[in-house]
Amino acid sequence: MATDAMAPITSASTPKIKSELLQQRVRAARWFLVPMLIALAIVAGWPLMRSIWFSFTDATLNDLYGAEWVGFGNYLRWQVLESGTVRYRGVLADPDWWNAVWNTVRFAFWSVLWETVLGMIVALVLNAEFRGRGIVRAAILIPWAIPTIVSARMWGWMLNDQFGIINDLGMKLGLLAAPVAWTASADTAMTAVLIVDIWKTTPFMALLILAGLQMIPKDIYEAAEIDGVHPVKQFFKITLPLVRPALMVAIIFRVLDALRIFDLIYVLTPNSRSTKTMSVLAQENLFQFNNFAEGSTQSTLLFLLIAIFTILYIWLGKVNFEGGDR
Amino acid sequence: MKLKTLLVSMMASVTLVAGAAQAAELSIVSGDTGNGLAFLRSQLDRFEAETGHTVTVVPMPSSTTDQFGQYRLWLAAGNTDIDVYQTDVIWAPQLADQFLDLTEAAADVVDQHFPSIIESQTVDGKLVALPAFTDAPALYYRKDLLEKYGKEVPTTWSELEATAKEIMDAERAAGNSEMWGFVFQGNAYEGLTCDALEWVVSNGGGQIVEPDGTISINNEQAAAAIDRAAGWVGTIAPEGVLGYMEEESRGVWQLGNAVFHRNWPYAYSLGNGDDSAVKGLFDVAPLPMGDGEGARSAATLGGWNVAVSKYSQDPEAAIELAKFLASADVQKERALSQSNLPTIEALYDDADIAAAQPIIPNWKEIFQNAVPRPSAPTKTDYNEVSSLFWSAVHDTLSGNGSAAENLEILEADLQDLKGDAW
Amino acid sequence: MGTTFDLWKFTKSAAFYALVLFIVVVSVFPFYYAILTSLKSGTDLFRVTYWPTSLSFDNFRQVFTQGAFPRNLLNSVFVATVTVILALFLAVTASFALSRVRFRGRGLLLMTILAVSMFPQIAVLAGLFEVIRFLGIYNTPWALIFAYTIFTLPFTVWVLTTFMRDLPVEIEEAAIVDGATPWVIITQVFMPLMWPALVTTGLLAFIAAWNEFLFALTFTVSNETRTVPVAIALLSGGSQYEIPWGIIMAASVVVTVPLVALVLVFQRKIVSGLTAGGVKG
Amino acid sequence: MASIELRNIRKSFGAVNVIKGVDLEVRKGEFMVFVGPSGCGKSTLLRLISGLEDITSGEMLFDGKVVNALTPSKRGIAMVFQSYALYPHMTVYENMAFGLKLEKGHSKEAIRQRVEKAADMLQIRQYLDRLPKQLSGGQRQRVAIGRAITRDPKVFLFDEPLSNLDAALRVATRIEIAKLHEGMHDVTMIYVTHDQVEAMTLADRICVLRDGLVEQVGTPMELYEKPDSIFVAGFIGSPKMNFLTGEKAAAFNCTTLGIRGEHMLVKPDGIWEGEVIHTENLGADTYVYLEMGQEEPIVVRLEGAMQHPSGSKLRVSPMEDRIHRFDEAGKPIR
Repeated sequence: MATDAMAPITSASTPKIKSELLQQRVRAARWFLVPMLIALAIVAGWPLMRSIWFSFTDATLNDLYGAEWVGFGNYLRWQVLESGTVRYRGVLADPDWWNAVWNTVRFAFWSVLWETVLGMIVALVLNAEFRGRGIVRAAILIPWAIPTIVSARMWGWMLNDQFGIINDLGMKLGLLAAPVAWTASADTAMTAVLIVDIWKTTPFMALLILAGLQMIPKDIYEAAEIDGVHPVKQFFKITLPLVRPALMVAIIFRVLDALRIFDLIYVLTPNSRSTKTMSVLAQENLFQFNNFAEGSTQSTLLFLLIAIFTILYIWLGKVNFEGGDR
Repeated sequence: MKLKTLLVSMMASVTLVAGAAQAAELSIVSGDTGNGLAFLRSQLDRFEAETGHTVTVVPMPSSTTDQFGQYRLWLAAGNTDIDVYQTDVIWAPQLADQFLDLTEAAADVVDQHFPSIIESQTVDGKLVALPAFTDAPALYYRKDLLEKYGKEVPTTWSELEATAKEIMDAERAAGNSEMWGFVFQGNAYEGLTCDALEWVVSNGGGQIVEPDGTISINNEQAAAAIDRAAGWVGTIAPEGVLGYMEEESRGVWQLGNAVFHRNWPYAYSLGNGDDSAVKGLFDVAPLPMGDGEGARSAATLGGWNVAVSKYSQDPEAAIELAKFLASADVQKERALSQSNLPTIEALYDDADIAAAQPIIPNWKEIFQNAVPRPSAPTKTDYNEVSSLFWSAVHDTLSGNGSAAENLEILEADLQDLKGDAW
Repeated sequence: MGTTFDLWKFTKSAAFYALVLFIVVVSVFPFYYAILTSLKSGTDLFRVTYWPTSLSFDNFRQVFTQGAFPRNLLNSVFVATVTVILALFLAVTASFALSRVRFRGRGLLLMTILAVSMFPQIAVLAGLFEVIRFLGIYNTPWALIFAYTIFTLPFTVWVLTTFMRDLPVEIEEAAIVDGATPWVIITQVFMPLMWPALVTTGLLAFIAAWNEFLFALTFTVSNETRTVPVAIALLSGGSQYEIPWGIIMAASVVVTVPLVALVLVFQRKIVSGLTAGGVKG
Repeated sequence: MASIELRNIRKSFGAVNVIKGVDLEVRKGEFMVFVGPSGCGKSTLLRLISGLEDITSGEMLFDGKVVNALTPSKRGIAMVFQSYALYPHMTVYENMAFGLKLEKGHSKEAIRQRVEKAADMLQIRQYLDRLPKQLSGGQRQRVAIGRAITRDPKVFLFDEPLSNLDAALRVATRIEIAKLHEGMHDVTMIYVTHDQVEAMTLADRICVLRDGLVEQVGTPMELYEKPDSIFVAGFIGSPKMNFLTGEKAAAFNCTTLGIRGEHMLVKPDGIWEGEVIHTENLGADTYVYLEMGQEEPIVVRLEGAMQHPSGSKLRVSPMEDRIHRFDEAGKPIR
């Protein structure tokens, strides 16, 4: 697919002359892209196709190779009972699935929103000149640096109602009247998961935004300073527009990650219905229950949902694909 | 001493004759933990010396969910790198297709084990795993507190409720504000299936799915049992119990903040550790029973087994290893050093064990009340059945609907899952 | 210090440092608490304290004696380093092609690469397992390095493409006039200009690879090939249900320290901001 | 040392034709300036010569050889960019040496000598160890020129090199470039600008471009004195040539009459009368703007400082031998 697409745009209008420079560049581009594409095709393409294929079969993990084609049955199938009522089955008719969709979307929205805002604040702070900046920069990366399985357990421990330090702290500071069983109660489980995810992932955002901030030429600010532009206005008129490309990419990847959230919830609140996301549900069906095909269906639907979201995002956010002059 | 060496060398030479030509390299995967792994290694060393095979241990995370997912994937892909698997009691029926039938190979030793355990590992007449040790929970109680308030060890749930409430209130009044009456495992996970199965069975409410495959859970006695448990949350048990697994409940217990505690035998030796606040202050008893028809004390059957992969490249040696790990010899060693409960009935009367681990003979009584989870009749669907069950129970405990309502839905869901047959 | 005390300025910088302090405390506190926990043992674990009560390095000793932790640490370093080098190498060249050479279907290609990031990792597990066994790299570090490209590559390609697109065209043209081939442009002109982006993405990819658990657990079956997150999950207490908090926290401290060191080493590069001068008047 | 020949060169970006068929010859050692309003295609033409941009059709010859497909470096060109385009991470020395390092076969010593020689020419030797960001704008532009010189090119291309500098630096650097050309008169130079003053002062010959086509090529004086079209006449020279139409033009048998401000005389019996609307006093000259019923005011350039209050009437006459007559098509009537 890639090699066909590689023909330079200009070649259509002039088949006869192709400059050495253009040829060199296109040839280089091809060589630069091929290894990456091969790597991705093997590491992602094949497994992806397998999963999608399984979603149209009755595969079980005990019998992967004897799976038979069932069409869209895993997605939606129906059965007309003798009384005439129609019974819908399949993932799309499963309330658990829609509950998971809702949890996932809710989680992704709030976590990315907070991470973006807090990440921006942290990045702006780190972009300022002050003493001990290096240490602070290392310090804020710590949450991101701790393996998820560990930080999830660590927070599970800290959020425990009896021996958790968060409850202890909350009570001592008078913020909580009684200890809260954060991860156990259906009302607070999502909050707990959000707190941990925001804590863990804000550094990722902050660092990407910081890299964007670093590429803004300083003299622009100097000029604004001389013109007496208020710092708040500077932020909205200069910083935000200039950091936007980096920010958009950071947000895309965060949202994609958030929509696929798995490990944190799997460790922190594995079975709580109020935090069960699509990935957790899919994992359960794929490996814990005997519903491999259903799990594949859920994975494929999750993929579709994310794809639709991404297309919308790119379309509405006007993310620039064709930038650059060459 | 001399005799033993002689015996070992004789055995070794015998097996050498048979196996010298093909000293196999085996690997066993185990989710066992610290001491358990060390013990396993020591036994494997013995096995290596006796047979000339070499065995590598592949340790796995102690989370049984992680283990199960991995094993399924490996087995599904026909992984030849693992010969022997350590399996939870509930896995055998779900993984039956991928394990070798050990009926013939183990014909000589099967009779030594508790029949109920052998049964739990038999699927469609195929013995898929040999039991290595068993497990059954008990009621931990504070001797000192019961004495202080002149109470007996409760034998029914109602007694437990009353005693717990009374002591808790009194202790709190005395300034011990963190005291609770009863802690158990109320998180939505496999552990809750175990706890709730005990409540239901002890109340004469059946075993969720009966051995013949009938779905029995939607009955009044079962609903009453679960409703009763729901009444504990926030009264004699902390709200947080809804998020507790074994360790959290043990934490509360071991800080001296609970009168009663439901847990597995492992909490016994830890509770008697030097840094424990309840060291020497507690004892164990069979779990209480409910009331009504068929009420009895019930303890969910736990325990671990060894199974041989269908994809093993040296199945004979692998079977040999499995048999070794399930043998009376190893089980005795295990009981002595790990205080794991043997699956061989005779070992409960063993003098050495009684001397070294006095708790084990006690547990025989508890074990006799053991109830298997419905993994055998539900076969490959067990995990989903269990998940549906614990969700229904957890909902009830959290106050989302009454037990009767939730069990009715559960019955319908199970019926869907079952279809024509499990 | 000026002769007059500027109250407004003082308040402003005081507020700024308060914010810095707050950010640091929130970031570090759980980690601090982990260290605190790692120094405790037994029933002490269940008691809330804010300051270290006892100093016992027993847990740290256990980390290094249980299993093959030092070996796992080395594996992690190897896997994460090679993953990052490979991802950056493939991504830098690919993003040059994607940001600087105009060809048909470029947008589609970028979308395709992004699509790889849209599939839940849990769902590719089974297929990936087949591929890895087919390639014969099962239970080697290469299996992990290979599998990790699934999340490091799309991410690095996208971020670097964005940054490379922002580099001035005239610098590239100057290099072309100087006779530089695309390879020379990438290595000698663009890469030095992209240090902040390279170090940042490299670091993020490194941490992602360093912390990955599920693939590592599935694609390795021996202590000698496993990485640190799996090793931590394998750290265990005396019995089945017992969770060895002290040891786990000690191990977490041990695995986090190299990352903090890495950040300290590279932090100059993260904020070098070289492009600011010289490109334009 | 190269002559450059362009034969019917066309360039289009997609559907947009930017260069619509240019024929041009640049002689060896010549200083050629491309001027024209923005969007006329002058920069594109330069980039086509450099090889940075692909030619859509036509032929480009260097010393008689077709170079259409050759890369910039193989054409033996060097280029100075508007934004200098220095490599920010390299010192001045490294910037200047980069091209030579990439060409195989130069010893380190040889590279050093060539860089230093170029640095001496431009008086930037003391900056060789600095980074571009430590230099002023003018110094940076000299480094950019130095980088081009070091490569010892056959053709030297300048793309509006002075437009980022302030007025004083612009004049100084302009003189420097002129001196440079004198010092290397076997090197062909092509220089793009929109500023006709730069064009007039630097060029051996000027090529005026308009809308993708060559309007006229000639020496500055040829263009000044014999413009081939109203467009060229209006573009070259400062102040801009005055154009008169209607009766005033008809009196000279043409559609449009062009007359430069410096070619008008103020005299009481001048044939045209106008009202002074504005006066610009430049010290040496004075520009007087007259309203004469034409589209734009007529500018008269007078020597010395003169005072003509706004609102006063002034009579002027064109110098008869300096008038430019154009027909309906805008072509000169000679």
